[in-house]
This record gives sequence, C-alpha cells and structure tokens, in this order.
Amino acid sequence: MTETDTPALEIEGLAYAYPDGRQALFGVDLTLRRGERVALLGPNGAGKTTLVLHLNGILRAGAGAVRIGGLPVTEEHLAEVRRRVGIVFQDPDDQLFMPTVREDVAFGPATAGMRGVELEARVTRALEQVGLADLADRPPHHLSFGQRRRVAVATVLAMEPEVLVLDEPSSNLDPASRRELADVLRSLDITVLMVTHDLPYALELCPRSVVLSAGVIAADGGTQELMCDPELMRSHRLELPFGFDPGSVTVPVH
Amino acid sequence: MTETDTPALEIEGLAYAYPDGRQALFGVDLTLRRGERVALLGPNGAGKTTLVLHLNGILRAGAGAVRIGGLPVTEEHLAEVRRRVGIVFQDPDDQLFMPTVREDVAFGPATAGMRGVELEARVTRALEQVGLADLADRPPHHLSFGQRRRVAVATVLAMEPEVLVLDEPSSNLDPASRRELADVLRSLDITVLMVTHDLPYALELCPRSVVLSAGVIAADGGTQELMCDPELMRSHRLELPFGFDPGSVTVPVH
Amino acid sequence: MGSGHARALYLPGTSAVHRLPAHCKIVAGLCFVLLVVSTPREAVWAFGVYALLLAGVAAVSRVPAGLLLRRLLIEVPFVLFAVLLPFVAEGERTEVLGVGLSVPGLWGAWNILAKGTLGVAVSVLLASTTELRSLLLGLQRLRMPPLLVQIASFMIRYGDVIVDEMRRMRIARASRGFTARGIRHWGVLAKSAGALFIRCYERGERVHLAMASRGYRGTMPLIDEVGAGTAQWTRAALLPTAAAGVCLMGWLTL
Amino acid sequence: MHVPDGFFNAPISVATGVVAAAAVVVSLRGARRELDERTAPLAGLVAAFVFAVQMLNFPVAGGTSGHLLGGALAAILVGPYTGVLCVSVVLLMQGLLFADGGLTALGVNITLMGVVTVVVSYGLFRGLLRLLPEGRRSVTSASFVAALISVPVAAVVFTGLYALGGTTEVALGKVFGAMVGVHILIGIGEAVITAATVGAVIAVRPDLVHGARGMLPAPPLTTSGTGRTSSEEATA
Ligand SMILES: Nc1ncnc2c1ncn2[C@@H]1O[C@H](COP(=O)(O)OP(=O)(O)OP(=O)(O)O)[C@@H](O)[C@H]1O
Ligand SMILES: Nc1ncnc2c1ncn2[C@@H]1O[C@H](COP(=O)(O)OP(=O)(O)OP(=O)(O)O)[C@@H](O)[C@H]1O
Ligand SMILES: [Mg+2]
Ligand SMILES: [Mg+2]
Repeated sequence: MTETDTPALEIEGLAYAYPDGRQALFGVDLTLRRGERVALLGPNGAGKTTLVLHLNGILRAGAGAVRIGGLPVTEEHLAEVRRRVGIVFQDPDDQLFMPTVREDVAFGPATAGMRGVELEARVTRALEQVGLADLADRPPHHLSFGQRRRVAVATVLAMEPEVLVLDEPSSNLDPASRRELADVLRSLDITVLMVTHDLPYALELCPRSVVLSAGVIAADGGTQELMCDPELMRSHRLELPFGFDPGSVTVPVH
Repeated sequence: MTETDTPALEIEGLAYAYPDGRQALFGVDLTLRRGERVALLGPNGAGKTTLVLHLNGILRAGAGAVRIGGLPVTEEHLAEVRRRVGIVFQDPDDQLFMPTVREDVAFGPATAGMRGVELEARVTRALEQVGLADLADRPPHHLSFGQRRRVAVATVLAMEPEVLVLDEPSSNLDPASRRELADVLRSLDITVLMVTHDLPYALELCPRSVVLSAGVIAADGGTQELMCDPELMRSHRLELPFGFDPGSVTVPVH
Repeated sequence: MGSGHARALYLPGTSAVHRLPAHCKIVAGLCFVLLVVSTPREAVWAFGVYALLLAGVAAVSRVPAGLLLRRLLIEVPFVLFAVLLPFVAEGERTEVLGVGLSVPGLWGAWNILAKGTLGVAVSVLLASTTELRSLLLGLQRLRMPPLLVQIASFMIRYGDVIVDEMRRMRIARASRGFTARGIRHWGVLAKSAGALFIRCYERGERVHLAMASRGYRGTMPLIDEVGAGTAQWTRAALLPTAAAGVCLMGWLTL
Repeated sequence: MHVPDGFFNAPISVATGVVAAAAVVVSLRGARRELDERTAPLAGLVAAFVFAVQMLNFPVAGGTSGHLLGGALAAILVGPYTGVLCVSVVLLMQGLLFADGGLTALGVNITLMGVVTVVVSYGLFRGLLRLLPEGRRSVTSASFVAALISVPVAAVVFTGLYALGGTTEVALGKVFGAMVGVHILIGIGEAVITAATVGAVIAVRPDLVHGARGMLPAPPLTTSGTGRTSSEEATA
C-alpha cells in the first residue's frame, strides 16, 4: 500500500462505555481518505463528541481500533498522533488555559519546538484567519463566547495538523465568522471531520456526510443525497431548517 | 399608567464596563411590550450577553437603568425581579449545579417555596417540554452538550417567569430539538427576548428584531424587514446563511 | 460540574447507620469524642472498649475494615510525633530493651495515640456513612450559622470545580502535544496555575449567579424534609450512652 | 500544626474553644459588611484553596507535621472577618470528615490557624500598604511580608499554649525550637504562594482583592451620542 493510499483516518468496530457504565458507542466503522471533508451529523446524545475524543486518544477505545494515517492510537504513538490530529472541542473553555490569547495560540507550536519569528508568524496568521488579531493580548476567559470559540479554532489551526476535527465549530459564531471559517476550511488542503447540527453549513462545506445515531453509523453518503431523503433525516432528528430546500441549491464546486 | 401599559422590559441609557476596565455597553435603550417576542442580533463581542446579564441584576448598570414591569432592577427589588425574569445562559455549564437533573430543575421552584406533588408536576412538565424526562436521574455534568443545554432551558421553564431571556438557546441543539424549542416558546404567552446568531430561527420565531453592535443599538424593526436590508445586515456581520432567502418565505402568523 | 473527588469519601449504603439523619450522627460522634477525651489515660482497658464500640458501628454500617484502617493512616504525622515523645520528654526514666525512655513521655504518647486514633476513627465512620450534602444539611439543622454553612457548601463545590478545571486544562495541554516532564516544564504549569485560580473563581461565580437567578438567597431549599424522630435519636444515642458508662467506670477504677 | 484530640489538657481546650467561638461570632457580624452576592462564592473558593494548601503536609523535624496555613491569603482576598470564617470552616470540615485535627481540639486549631494568622497578617498588610506607594506591586509585596510573618507568630502562640497546658512534659525550649524553626521555613512557602495568588488576581480582577479595595480607581464610562462620562451623567 503506498503512502497516498493509506486512509487519513480509520475507525474499526469502536465501542466505548463511560466510567459510570453508560455505553455511548456501539461499534463504529468509518474511513476518511486523505483530503476529504466529511460532516458528522446526528441527534443530541448520539455519541459524536465521544467519537471525536477517541481520535487523539483522550478517550481510549473499549473495543475496536482507531488509526491515523495508518498509525494506531495507542499509548506509544500518542505524541505523534496528537501532532497529526487537531481537535476543536465543543466547549471552548475546554481548550483555552493560558493567561493571554497569544500565549494560548502559541502553546501548541511552541511545545513542538518552534521559536522566534517563525512562531510569531504562525500565531499571527492563525489569529488573522479567525479575525482576532487585535485581541492577542487579552485573557481568553474574558472574551465573549463567540470570541472564545474563534480563539479555540485558532489554537488548533496554529498547529497545522494533518487531520482537523471540529466539534460544532460554527455554534455561537456570528454569521460572517461562520462564513469566514468555511472559507478557511475550504482553503486548507487537509482532511476535515466536522461535527455539526447546522445542515446548510454541512451541505455547503462537506461533499460527504455520516449520520451517527444511538452510537452506531446510520448512514454514510453524499451530503445532498442524504438531505434529500426526508425519511432518513426525520428518523434521526435531522429536520431541515425553516426556509431551506436542499434540492434547490447548487452546492459550491470543491 | 395602567398595568397592561407598563412595558415588560425597559432599558434606558445602559452603559457598563467590566472590572478589568473594558467597556462593553455604551448607552443602550430598548423597550419590550408585554407578550412580545424579540430577537437580539449582533456580531460576536457586541455586548449581547453583557446586556442580558443586566436584566436580572447579575451585572449592575454602570450608568442608566433597567426596569422589569416597571420595577427598577436594584438591590432592594432583586428577589422580585429574579422571580419575574428567567435567563437561560449561553453556557449550560454555568447554569447546572445540582447532582441530578431532577434536583436541578426543581431548584428554582423549591427556592420559591413549592413542595410535594405540585413541585413534582412542575419538574416533570418542564423536562417533558425539552424532551428529557428519561434523563431525570442522571448527573447533569455527565450529559452531552446539547442535552445539557436542554436541561438548562428546562430549569428556567420550570420557574414560569414573566419575561424569558434566552442567550443562544438553539446552539448545539439538534434540528428537531431546535424546532421543538420553537414550538414551546410559541406556546408560551410571555415576553421573550432571544439572543441568536441563527437568522432563519429569528425570522421564524420573532416578529421584531434588534441589532446590537459595538455596545449600542444599531437597528430595531420588523425581522423580515431588517433581513431584507442587505446593507444593514452586512455592516453588522449578519450575513444570511447558504440557501436562505428571507424575502421568499412566508413567516408563520403570530 | 464536579465529578466529586470529595464524594469519594462516602460509601453508598443502606445500613441503619447510613439511614440515621446526619445531625443525629454528628451529635452522637461529638459526644463520643468528648467522653473519650475526658477518660483518664491510665484506664487503658477503657480505650480498648471504645475501639470495640466503634468496630461494632463499623460492622453495622458495613464499612470494610481494610478501608477503615487505610483511612486511619491520615494520622501518621501524629503517630510520628507520639513515637518521639518518650525520647524527648523529661521526668522519670525507664529502660526498655536497653533504651532509656521517659515515663511521662510514654504516657503522653499513649494518651495522644489512643485518643487521637479514636477521634480519627469517628470522623472516618461519619464521612463514610454520610453524604456531604446531608452533612451540610445536618449542620444547618444543628443551627450552625447560615453564613458558615454557605461557605462550607461553596468550599465543597469549589473543590469539585478546581478538580474539574484542572482536568480540562490537562486534557487541553495534552491535545496540543504537551506532557509535563521534569523541571523544564514547570514554567508552563506555573503559568497555567495562575490562570487556574481566576478560572475556577469565575466559573464558580457564574454558577453562583445562576443560582441567584433562580432565587437562591444563601440557603439551599430543603426539598426532602429529614426531621429526626425520637426513635432515631434513641438509636443515635446508643453509642454515646455506652461510652458514658465506660468513661464512668474508667474514673471509678482509677 | 493540626492538633489531635487529647493533645492539650481540658482547661486549655475549653479556654481556646471560648476564644474561637467569640472570634467566630464577632466575625459573623463583621463579615456582613465584607460580603455581598458577588463575594460570597469567593469566600468558598478561598476556603477550598486553604483546604487544598493545608493538605500538603511536610513531615517536620521534631516529629510533628507542618503545612501551609492560608490565613494570610484568606484575610487579604476576602477581608479579616470572612477570613476567620473561611479558615474555621476548613478546620471544622477537616475535623469532621478528613479526621485532620481533633473535634475537641477545634478551639485550639481555630485560635492558632484562624484567628492568630488572620489578625497578624491583616494588621501587617494594611500597615504596610499605608507606608508603601500606591500600586499593584505594593499590594503583592505587602502580602508577601504579611504571610511570611504570620506563620512563625502562630508557632510562637502554639508554644505558649503548650507551656500552659500540654499533656506531655517536653522541655519548652525543644518545642519552641522545633515549632518556630520549622514554621519560619513554612512561612517562606506561604509567602510565595500568597503573593503569587494575590498578584495573579489583582492583575485581572482587581475588584476581588478585598485588602486593596478603593486603591485602584473604577474605570470611567463613556456613553454613545453624548460622549459624556457616567459621573457627568449622574449629576445631569
Ligand atoms: N462524562 C460522561 N459520563 C457518562 N455519560 C456521558 C458522559 N458524557 C456523555 N455521556 C453520554 O453519552 C452519550 C453520548 O454523548 P456525546 O457527548 O458523545 O453526544 P453528542 O453526540 O456529542 O451530543 P451533542 O450533539 O448533544 O453534543 C449521551 O447519552 C450522554 O448522555
Ligand atoms: N469577563 C469579561 N471581562 C472583560 N471583558 C469582557 C468579559 N466578558 C466579555 N468581555 C468583552 O465585552 C465585550 C462584549 O462581550 P459579550 O459577551 O457581551 O459579547 P456577545 O455579544 O455576547 O458576543 P457572542 O456573540 O460572542 O456571545 C467583548 O468585547 C468581550 O471581549
Ligand atoms: Mg457533543
Ligand atoms: Mg454572548
């Protein structure tokens, strides 16, 4: 198998139960090719966040396996896996911990050994991508929720990961920031897995979608195709929003 | 002035600076009639959350005044104001603090002196409204983000406030829950102020919208009317989402 | 919030001891300790009987002996102190295995060891059979000033917040490739520790304000009234009554 | 420094019990002026912090254990009255639940670790602030010194109590040497932690440092349209 053939992300038979005994994943299989942008859809409590937290080994598989570019997510490969996979958490407060925005964004690259002007440039670029360059010296916990979410995205962009995983990145963003984020994601030539409840956003950004429901994959296919199947959508609490018809829009060419 | 003429909510010249010196509100004026449903729109960092936190005296006005049904929000009226105004915070983790969902939802009515079967019925009803009756005995911090948001809404519904203020209630909700929440809000005959970045949702639910930008009110009018003004919308980072045309939809009759 | 590190002290159970109202247990424990302390140290046998009484309570409440002994280890610093006493104390001296020891020092060591250990055992039993929350309610019921109860309940909640925020920060650091290895990394830890205090405070503050928004005025609502009847007080009085008998005998047989 | 059951004789236990109870009653009254809705949780956080700090036990020469006391931090952040209450609550909960310090020795423990450290450190802190120039740096330095001194003073008082009613006859010189010597070392740790925490808080939330209240001016407000400041507005 050549380098380019190895899937960017492979999940096989993944099952997981939380320490209090509640099982959230019941055997999930999912493969993402390099450079693909895939939306992960599903109702509240389906297990999306639980799945995401397995992708860099924050949660360890109860059964099954996860591989990133062929590398299994196990203790010994953790450092390398975390270099390759960047996760934007659903709650920005889970992501930000340094006293200023700049230090927080610099943290990842600095840990990887980057220093000086190179680091400076990386940080500035990431903050510009989310439109927050002027907030660099503020403490992150004194920002508005949407600003914190954007800082969270910047901290991960600054690491330039090979696989970018975003857990509802567009929630709490104002509409323009949402579009700007879409532009940034489209401009990156990396593998993206995006959890979202915003169906038009998924349609706009991701050619392929996966529906996770009650801890198993319920559907996997073209986004427009899935959204035009009202039966499927309804049975997984994925109703289309007011005033939106997925059949009538022309999806941007990727 | 008769009882019904008193506005449900009156804000006059409200200005506020955070303790670290950053000013977030620069003189806001806003009046809501009884029974109105109003959307509060605006870019990230505009001061929406800051404004909301003044409505029940969590933050105290640096200048200006807030009145709820004619009652000024001051130290002496705080208890009554908080009985009248229910706020759903932007971050559900800020809202939930009891060991089980049931106790958390019961907290507000119990503090107001409710006991026994009446309390029980109130809690069950609120949990049913957000579709979470079966999670009543789980600890709230062991729920998914969307489930936590729904519990947060239930805790406030259980208090049956006269003025309901919601800070981005639909974010992180799956599409069906979003619609169910809209149904619940429509069925209540109370004054509602809803902060949101979801413009179709605002159009669907709120006949009137207010745009807050950089700490001042930038526009106030019919929702459909505002949304059909592309100039205004763009200048406050309120772009319409992919595939949505506000002029073409018929807004539900209120 | 709060996965509850402090709650780890509590062993869930349904024994007679678990079911006693907390305030009865506190009073009984306090009386017991008072009696133990006022027993003359020369009545060596009395302390044996006290230990047997506590062993009886442990058996009834099904607290495993191993656990009880392990938690008694908290006493180790005092034991060290006590063991040194016979060497450093003044007064009449005696020879044990060829080592010169002070007789008053030996008695002093015995006094502290016996009384201290019994006191610790009472606390361990109380903590293993009583939930923190009911303990606080018990103190409230025993007329501890509300302000003290409030500080205590905030303290316990903040214990959880601190642990929870530390966990979030650790995960955030790990996700960006950081593992604390050696002194080189202490700088990072120290930096984020500064942010930790503020972060914990502000999260706790927001939660507190959420409680205030739902009518909290400093005392938790008593949803389940747990008054104690004569039967329960009688049962709780068993231990101190027995101890009173022992104490009396101790003085008489001197 | 936690004293177990049976360490001091009955008269000392009762007398310190009375002192502690009186201190708590006075503080309850005084705390009403220090606490409002926003600072009540701060008292809880300070208590939790003091709790955590006191859990770090160092084995100490002479056999007893030493740990940070936290009284200075509590007094500076939430005020002296609330500070006494915070430390008392910590000691009560430690006694009840964690078996750290005897229940009958609660009076001794509160007197030493609550009352003495708070009174000494807060007095020093305010005194120093009056002498030093205004500013954040002065607040941090004053809290360093206040914490540094408060700990050995508590050790001296411990020795005094021991002279009056210890249940074992160890030469006073030995007790004094061991306790004070060790607590000078602990005082340095206490000073570092207190100054670092107060410094971090005052940098981003100056409103939360009780001891420095009124020292840093409230930010001026501007309102749109008129461009007036809030003070002008108020007089208009
Ligand atoms: N820490 C936890 N302990 C126990 N159970 C948990 C925990 N976190 C989540 N769960 C449960 O696991 C299931 C999956 O949760 P998860 O957070 O993965 O959902 P999700 O798909 O991300 O939902 P959402 O769209 O609301 O974010 C839910 O039933 C939830 O209640
Ligand atoms: N605790 C705080 N301390 C200092 N400044 C703050 C604090 N919270 C918010 N701010 C600042 O005040 C301004 C208004 O923030 P606010 O949270 O009200 O915005 P918002 O309109 O709710 O934004 P969003 O849509 O992102 O939630 C922002 O510039 C923000 O950076
Ligand atoms: Mg999730
Ligand atoms: Mg906000």
